[in-house]
Amino acid sequence: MTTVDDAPREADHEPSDEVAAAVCARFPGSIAAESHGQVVVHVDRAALADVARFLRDEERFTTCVDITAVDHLRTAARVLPDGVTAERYEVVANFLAHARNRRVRIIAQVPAADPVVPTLTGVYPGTGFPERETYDLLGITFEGHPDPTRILMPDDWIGHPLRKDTGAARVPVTFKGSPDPR
Amino acid sequence: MGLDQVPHNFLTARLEDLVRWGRRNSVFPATFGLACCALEMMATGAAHYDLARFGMEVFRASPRQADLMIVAGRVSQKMAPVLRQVYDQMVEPKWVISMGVCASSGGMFNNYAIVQGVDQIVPVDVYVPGCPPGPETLLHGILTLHDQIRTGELMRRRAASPTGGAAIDLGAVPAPAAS
Amino acid sequence: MTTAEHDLDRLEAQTDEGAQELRTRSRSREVVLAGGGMWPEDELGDTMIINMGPQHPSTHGVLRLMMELDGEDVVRIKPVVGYLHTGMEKTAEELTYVQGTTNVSRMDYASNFANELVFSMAVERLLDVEVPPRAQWIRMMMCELSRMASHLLFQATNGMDIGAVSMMLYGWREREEVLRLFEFITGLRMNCNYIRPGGVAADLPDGWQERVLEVCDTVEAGIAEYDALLTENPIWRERTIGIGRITTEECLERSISGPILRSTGFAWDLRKAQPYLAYDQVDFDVVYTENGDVFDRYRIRLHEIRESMRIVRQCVERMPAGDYRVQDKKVTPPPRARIDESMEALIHHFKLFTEGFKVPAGETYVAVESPRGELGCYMVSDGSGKPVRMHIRGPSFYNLQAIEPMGGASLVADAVAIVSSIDPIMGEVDR
Amino acid sequence: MSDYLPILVMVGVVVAFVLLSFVASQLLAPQRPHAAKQAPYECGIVPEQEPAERFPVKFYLVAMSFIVLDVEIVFLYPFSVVFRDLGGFGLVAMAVFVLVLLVPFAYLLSVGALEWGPVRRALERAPGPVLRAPHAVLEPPTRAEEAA
Repeated sequence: MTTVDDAPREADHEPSDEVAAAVCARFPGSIAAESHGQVVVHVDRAALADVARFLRDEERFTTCVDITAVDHLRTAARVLPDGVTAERYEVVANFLAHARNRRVRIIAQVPAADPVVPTLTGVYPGTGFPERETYDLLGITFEGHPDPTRILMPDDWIGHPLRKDTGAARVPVTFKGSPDPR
Repeated sequence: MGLDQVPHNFLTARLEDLVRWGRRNSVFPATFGLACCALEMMATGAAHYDLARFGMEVFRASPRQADLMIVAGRVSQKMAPVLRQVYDQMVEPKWVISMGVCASSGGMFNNYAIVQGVDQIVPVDVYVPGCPPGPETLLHGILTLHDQIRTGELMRRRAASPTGGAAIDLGAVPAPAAS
Repeated sequence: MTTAEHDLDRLEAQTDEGAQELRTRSRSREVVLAGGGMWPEDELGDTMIINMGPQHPSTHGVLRLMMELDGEDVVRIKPVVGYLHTGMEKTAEELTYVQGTTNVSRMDYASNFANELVFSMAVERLLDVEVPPRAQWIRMMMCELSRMASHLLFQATNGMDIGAVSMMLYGWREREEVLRLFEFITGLRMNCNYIRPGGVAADLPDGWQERVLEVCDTVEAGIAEYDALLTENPIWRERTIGIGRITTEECLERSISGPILRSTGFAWDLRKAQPYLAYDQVDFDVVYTENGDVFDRYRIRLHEIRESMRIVRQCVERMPAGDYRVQDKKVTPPPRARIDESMEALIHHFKLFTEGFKVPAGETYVAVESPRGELGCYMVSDGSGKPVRMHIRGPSFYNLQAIEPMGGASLVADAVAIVSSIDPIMGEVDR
Repeated sequence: MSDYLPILVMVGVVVAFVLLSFVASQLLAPQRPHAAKQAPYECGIVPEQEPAERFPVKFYLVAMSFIVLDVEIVFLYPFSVVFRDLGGFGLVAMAVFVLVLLVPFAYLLSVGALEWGPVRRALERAPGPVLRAPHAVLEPPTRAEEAA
């Protein structure tokens, strides 16, 4: 049964979850939150690789399940714990600890001015492909990535399609009353 | 002296019918499965809806041995040059079936990544609707192509194009001349 | 921003991958021939780069493998993907939540129900909506049936890639039965859009129990045939045992999941570890093996079909009654009959299908066990009718990274067997 | 002359078929030469670096040994048709012929020419049984020994 989770509570001062507490203790700038029953920790983007190494070595998080980014240029309402400066981009990394059978989500705010985040391929080699995809579609460069090239778009493609300011390049369809390209 | 120069009269009519009949019954498709339509294309080739009954015995992998390219699935921007290259490398005479709405017109993905209709790249003979088209729909499309081969005139329909491939400018597709 | 229109000279442009090209690098020859005898050791000529490219019968779609070959030995393999990139995540941001499942269903087109399930569960978690038990059991049954269909497709293409071409016909013979069952229940053979946020599209047609049990018996007979044909076949064992070996540590650090991870001895299955739907109320086994080679992955998928059949049979016996969609006004449109009678129902129906229902702001990550591994959906909503961001974590996208540890120092024919044992679906890789 | 007729007829049919197929394809197929048709087929990719001319010598040596052994088999065919009439003498002659060619075959085997591809892992683990876990397994297996 999918359990009914309570509404996202504001993060009280010391996080209830032990992993979040450990991360907050180890990395002072990070703030823990809880979203629909899942533990989320907002960390400073420079410390992303160190947080990942900490999770892998001390907290036995065996796998970085997914790395992606979100462009909040046109987001109407955003749920952010207080104390986190809302930037345009958010890099989101999900981790899974098989032995402890639990997940944690690390979110780092990335300013639009210089969208650079340290790479996690040193800690988890499995993040090579998703980081290339995030660079390719959203333009967030992962410094230290062994092969920082495009993965999905043709190599001579200009621009990053998933950014909110890039239109969907909808080709005007020729039937009457076709939706105008938003 | 290819068959183009053969005068079109009652002496050569039987020869053309023989050639058309031969071509119609031995069309070999090239495996050009891209996305979900590829699974339905393989299902059409498999036991239940056997394509071999119509002379399409086997899906040839290399374009050198294929007459028909079934574009099964959505064609992305990165795949367009590859599709054009494989089409150019196919031997004459060659036909193209655009299988599924994504190949025919970009389908539900009207965005930056999908070529809105494969007829921008290669001249298409038969468009098969559906997403994905069931094996029966594809078979109907293939039989329509067979009729086209059987009744259409032999050579002259395809204007020789500068790029060598039999590119049609879509405006003036001459009606098939009565043989 | 280059507009997407397609001019002919771009077509003439080289199809090479620019920065992603594989460059040969000469290296000393450390591959020792078995005999170790006086076979003439030529100094290493420059190796050859060939493309097992986008249009190739054995790459399961448009995967391109750039291989550096030294004679028959594969020195390096580099997968190049992106040939089926459809911009689905951009399209998802333009579709309402009601329309979202049609888009997502076309990602992993071998098992469509898993994608629709993960999208619907993400939306339901954001809405904090509870799906009635009958809908949960219908969803579980459909997901297990699509797992059977997907593994039958694997048996067909895996057999053909390694040389047993007759497997292609056998595999499709059984898969056709399952597809016809999907057509009977949902109306479409593939991309059914049957699992939607709030429940399922329609109730099960009457007489479905016999049809489902009939399909299970047919598939069971088919599986026994494959087992007899392949598992003891010496040629099959010679081509698959010991090929493409991978260890649990290599899998975990590359976030590889599903049958590949289970073939290395670690029986990790999300349906058991983090149960969703009603998987904790049905009993089934997680199948796993020890060696982590191509032969093990073939056997795992063969036995997983049997496990899925066990679950489907339990679903047929214990399918609860009740309504198949959540009766919450803001998610489910009113039933068709009510629309003729009351004006509000008509307005409600119209608003639901034009602007879609509003999902409160928030973000969540939901993961389910698809036939290829952990299929996750990360969704961010901002209170409007359309998601801000919908990212699907496709298992094949990560499993493709297993080619490098598996593929080193093998033959070209082994590389084909290895790619086939990873069973990537390119729609899910390129999204 | 009469017993040579079948061979002549066969040769005639072969030549006729070859000529017919060439002439027919010249006549019937539309001629549209195109650069791509001459280019090597690289799964749809336009190869910008020419394929390496120098093939590894291994191919050449295996081709040579194949030709030697294949021709030997070709000689066995006519022998098999008439070996009854030849009697003891034919048997001895063919035995000497086969033995002479056995020596190079033995050499090839000993040198490992027919062992193809990189050295297989010596420790070939036999495939274990298919195991089943009715309950959730959370601990990844810790394997003490690791295959070489």
